[in-house]
Amino acid sequence: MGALAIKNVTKSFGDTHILKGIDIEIESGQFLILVGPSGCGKSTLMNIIAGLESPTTGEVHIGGRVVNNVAPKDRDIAMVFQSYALYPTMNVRQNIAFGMETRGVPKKEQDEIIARVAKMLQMDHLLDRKPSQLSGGQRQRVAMGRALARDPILFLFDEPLSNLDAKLRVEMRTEIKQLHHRLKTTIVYVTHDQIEAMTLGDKIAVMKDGVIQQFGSPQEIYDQPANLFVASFIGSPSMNFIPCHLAEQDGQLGVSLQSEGEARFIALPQAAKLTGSVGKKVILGIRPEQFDVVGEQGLACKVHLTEPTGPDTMVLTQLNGIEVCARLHPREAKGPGDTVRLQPDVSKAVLFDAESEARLA
Amino acid sequence: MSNPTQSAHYGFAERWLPRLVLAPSFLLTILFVYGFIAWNGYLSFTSSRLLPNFEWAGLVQYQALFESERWWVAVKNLFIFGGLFIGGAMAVGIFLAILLDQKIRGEGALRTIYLYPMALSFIVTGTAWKWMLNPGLGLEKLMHDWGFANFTFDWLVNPDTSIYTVVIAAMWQSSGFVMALFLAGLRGIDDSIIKAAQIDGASLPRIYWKIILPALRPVFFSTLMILCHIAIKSFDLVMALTGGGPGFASDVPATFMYAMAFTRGQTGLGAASATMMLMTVAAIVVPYLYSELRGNRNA
Amino acid sequence: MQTLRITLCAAAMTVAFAANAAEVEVLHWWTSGGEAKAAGELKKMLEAKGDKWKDFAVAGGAGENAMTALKTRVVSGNPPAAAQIKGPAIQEWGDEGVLASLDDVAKADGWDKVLPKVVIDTMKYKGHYVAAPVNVHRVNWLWVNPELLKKVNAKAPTTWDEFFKTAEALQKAGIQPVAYGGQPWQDSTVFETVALGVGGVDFYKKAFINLDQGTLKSATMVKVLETYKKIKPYTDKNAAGREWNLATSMVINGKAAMQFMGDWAKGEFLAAGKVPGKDFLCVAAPGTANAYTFNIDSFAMFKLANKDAVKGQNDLASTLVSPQFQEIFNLNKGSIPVRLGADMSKFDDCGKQSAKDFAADNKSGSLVPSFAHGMAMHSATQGAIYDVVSQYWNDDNMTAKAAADKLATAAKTK
Amino acid sequence: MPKFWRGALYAALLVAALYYLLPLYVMVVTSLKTMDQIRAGNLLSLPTSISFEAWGKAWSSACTGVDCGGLQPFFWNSVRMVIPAVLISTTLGALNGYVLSKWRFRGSELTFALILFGVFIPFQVVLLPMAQTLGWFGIANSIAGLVTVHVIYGLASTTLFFRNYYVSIPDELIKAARLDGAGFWRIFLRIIIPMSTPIIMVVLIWQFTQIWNDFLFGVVFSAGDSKPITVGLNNLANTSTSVKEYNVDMSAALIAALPTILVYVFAGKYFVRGLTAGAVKG
Repeated sequence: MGALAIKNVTKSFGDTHILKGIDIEIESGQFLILVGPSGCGKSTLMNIIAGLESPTTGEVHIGGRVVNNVAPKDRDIAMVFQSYALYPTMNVRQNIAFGMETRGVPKKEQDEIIARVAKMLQMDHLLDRKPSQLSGGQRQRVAMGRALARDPILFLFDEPLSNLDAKLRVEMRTEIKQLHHRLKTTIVYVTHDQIEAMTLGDKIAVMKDGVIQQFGSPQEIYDQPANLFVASFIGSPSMNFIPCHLAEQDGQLGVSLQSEGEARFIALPQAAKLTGSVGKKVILGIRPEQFDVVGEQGLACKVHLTEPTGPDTMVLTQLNGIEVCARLHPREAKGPGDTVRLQPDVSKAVLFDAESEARLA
Repeated sequence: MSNPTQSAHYGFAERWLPRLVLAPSFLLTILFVYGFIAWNGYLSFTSSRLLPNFEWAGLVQYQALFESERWWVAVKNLFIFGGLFIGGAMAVGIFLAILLDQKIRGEGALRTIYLYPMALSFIVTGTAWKWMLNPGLGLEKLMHDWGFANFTFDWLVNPDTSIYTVVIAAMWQSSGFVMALFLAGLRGIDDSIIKAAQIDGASLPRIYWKIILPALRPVFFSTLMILCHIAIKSFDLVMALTGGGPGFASDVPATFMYAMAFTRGQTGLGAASATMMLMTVAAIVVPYLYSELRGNRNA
Repeated sequence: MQTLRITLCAAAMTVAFAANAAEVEVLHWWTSGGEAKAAGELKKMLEAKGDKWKDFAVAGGAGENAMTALKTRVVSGNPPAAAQIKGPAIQEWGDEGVLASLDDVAKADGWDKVLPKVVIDTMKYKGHYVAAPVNVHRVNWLWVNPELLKKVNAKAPTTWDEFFKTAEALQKAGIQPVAYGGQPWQDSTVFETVALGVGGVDFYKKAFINLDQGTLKSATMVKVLETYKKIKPYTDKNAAGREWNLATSMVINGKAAMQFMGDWAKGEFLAAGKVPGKDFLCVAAPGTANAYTFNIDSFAMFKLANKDAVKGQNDLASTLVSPQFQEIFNLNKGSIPVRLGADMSKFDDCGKQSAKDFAADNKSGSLVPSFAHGMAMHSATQGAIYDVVSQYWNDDNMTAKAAADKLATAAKTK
Repeated sequence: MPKFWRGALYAALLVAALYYLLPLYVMVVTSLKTMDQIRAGNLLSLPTSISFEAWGKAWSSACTGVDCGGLQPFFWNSVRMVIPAVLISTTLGALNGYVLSKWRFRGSELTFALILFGVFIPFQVVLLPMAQTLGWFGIANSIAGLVTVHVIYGLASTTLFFRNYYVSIPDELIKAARLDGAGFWRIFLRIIIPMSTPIIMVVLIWQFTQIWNDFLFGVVFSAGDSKPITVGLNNLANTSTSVKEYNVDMSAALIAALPTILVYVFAGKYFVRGLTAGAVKG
């Protein structure tokens, strides 16, 4: 049985429906990411898993048992909060010990656990400080330590890195991943940051408006986004969405791309099953890295702007009257005003229905 | 693992304990505030004289109240007093708060000096104020002694002006508190806003007027509420300073009610005036509470 | 009488041996010099009877705070044993059904025989004694500092013309003619004295006892009001809110020449060591030599649950009316004993004069109750009239005619 | 020019300070004079020699009605009344604020509004019904009765103060504590209370001042031996012989005011600090 199963969970306040039927199941030891823009219901879902809020309908299973009526403290979980939620009047040691004290862990055992956790997170020297005397990163560490001391079957992380500066965030991200490898505990991790989602997760649930848009592995979600929203949310810079019409040429289905008055038919093998929809308005999704600079056969595109990031250079241009970004090798990128000839790698391109925004192919 | 006691405990703690904890205060409030308001409301429709009785008498007390010249003097005074006092205390308090916010040496001591009148009962300071404002004993005499023979300051004993002495004393008592509230608010404002405005070339007064004070809107409103409530309930102050006099020239609704219900055997009339006071308070406070609590829900 | 004494003694003994002596809680507002001394005497005599006096003094105003305290005490079902209540207020409290009957004490001590009828009528509610009288105050006195008057070669005025002539002369001589305390009850005290002096006894009765509309609006009333207001220029402007005894002390200290006030003012003179007839004069207010505004202080007794306390209450009532107490108390308070034919030998001239006039006016029917002191009308009406009088006194723009009309309206207050 | 403005600033602040200090100055100076000095000098003149005679008299021998024991007994009555009243109303206020901010339930906002409105009720309205109720409970005219009254009518403001302060404590702390297994009471005692020092100071100071200074409830709900100091002071100030002893009156007034003045002088900074810490909103 899975470590965590959420079955048809809904949550409403009066007429406001925060969650509209969530189903998720993960295996023991997996790292689940709940990702989505703010207001998508991911934090509510997290609170329901933790038992801090109760679902309107549906069931939550943790470690194989239904926990709907189990108090948070009895669910065998630990949580790290965005604001860390360290008790400001207690020092680090007391912060970590508080939960154990409540559960009646003997003093000696408490000390051992604190020592072990402190060592694991390299914060021995911080144990006697108050939270106000710690830096952001240190606080984050203490918050994790508090959760670790619990030794739970399920870790919950509620946007734990969003209050850190960029460099620290990357460091801690790695550290959390290492921790997960070492401990093999199941983790549920809420974030709005798609890089965190991609780098950390075994499974990602992309949420919007109280609905799971897609649930799958990071690669699945990246390569085969279920809809326009998922495609736009995951990946940075975002996927390019080019409106076009489905056309047929030489018995192949494809779309036409225009640039600088020049049009070119691009055949899409994956669209083969869409024969009945010729002439329909669709949206072609191409990720920036799926453009190659080629010779004369490429589509001439005028460069508007370039954004070098070091390893790559983002080139902004226009296709079908839409701003399009291509990730190019710096050597191949030209300066603004110049023309580059681009060839999309259609094998990985996706097609969305312009109306429903669902993926067609 | 999941046992029923635990889930019961969860339900209890989550649902019933908070209500249980709040219950005593809730009941006390229902009984001792709303019960008594209802009691008073009922009394206002009776012919209660010396002591409360419960014989229904209709609207006679309200009729008597609206025909009473003294009541209208009291109402007028409340508006004069309320307007001047609230405006004055607010202006002085804000002004002092701004001055004190300029990194003043000895701020702590000055703050205490401005705030201490709040600590004193008017039963205490009324004696001193009465003395100072009395033309024959206080400031006027002092000025005469110092050779300003034409100086007159007889507001206390002049029926047209005695209410203003109440304003002076009330401002003395409350403006320090206003200062403290606004100073607290000013300290909570991000310095960078001031810096940004200074870079924009705004002068200091302009910065306060255009940027900082508007940012203190919440403080402003809560202070306004506190002052309104002091003004409407002002009783000790008037009793100690003028006793509502000369005559009933400085009567306010609170003293009117007290005089009718307690000194004179007109409990019913007193109850009617109290009901009018309560309705005034409700008219001011209820919309405020409503918006305040709605605001909190959205936040 | 004898048996009662014995019973009382026995009772006192029992009580003395019991855990607590009967505690008699007495609410009063006798807090100024002479008054407090008089109250002290009462305490002493009661303690001599084995009762414990529990002082419930509430100072301020003319007992305004005291009335508030009393009301809440009664409402809470825990009234004091006795409270300083007088005049028609006794009837009002009687209506509320909270007063205790003193008929046993009254019968044993023969109150019916020793008290004048006006007094008895006031003390009884529906035929039962519910209050014990302690004294009779005369309100229509004029207190005079003779030394100051001598400076302008005047003697104590007996008519209003004389009064104003004297006042004018004093003013010119740089002496403040009238000491005045600007509190509502004092405003009305002076006003009723003027009314009696200008309008006479019948006018006074019609206006303030019968509350006759015609009389209240009459030309005489206008004249009364005009005369009253004429006094104002002869007072100082610091008078507003001044306590009566501070005004009295102005006369005592020679800061002002005259004061209209009841005979409790005498207590202040005496307390300051002044001698009547020499250091100060008491004369009937102008035009009122043959009339007498009386103010009878009394204690109404409240129904108590505690038996011991009832015993103490009866002791208190009996003590209040006893000749010894009447004498010693009234010597301090400035008033005269309420008992008929009381021995006045220890009293000063003012007291003797008052007692003589009281007896004479009792016969002639020119004894009138003081409305300013709650002897003539219900508290609500009295309060409404207070309001008009004080407003008129303080508002220099109000005409006497307007004030008279307002008085008539106020008199309708029920 | 800035120097000039700086000077003007300090001048304005000092003038304001004088305005606030004047009545206190008058009281202190007068209390230290003898009656002769009061007559000879004026309002502001300093005493030629300092005399504490009036203070002694006000404390232990001035007359309030028939009793001449000074303010002493009233002072201790006030102390006996103010301590339980402040502690109980503060405790209840803290609990209410905790529930209303951290354990909201359907109807809790309405309850808060209902309690809050109680701040605005004119106290004269409740005197008579309260008297009757206290009578029913058998605590009329006792210190216990006074404490009850002060607790009931202090609830609204203490609840308001605590609730507004607790609203600013992040909810995540409560969640963390619940995950740590702490329940309603444990969270309150171990997490919330230790964080409440600033607001507790504000409420203690506020309640102490309000209750100590109250006159209306004191005069109405107390009897002979339970009268608080404000009532004693009022009696003393209105008990006068033909000479009004201003020095004794002023000493008495200062004695009555001393505890609250001291509280403000020594704890005033906590008051301002506590207000800054979040009590302002509301």
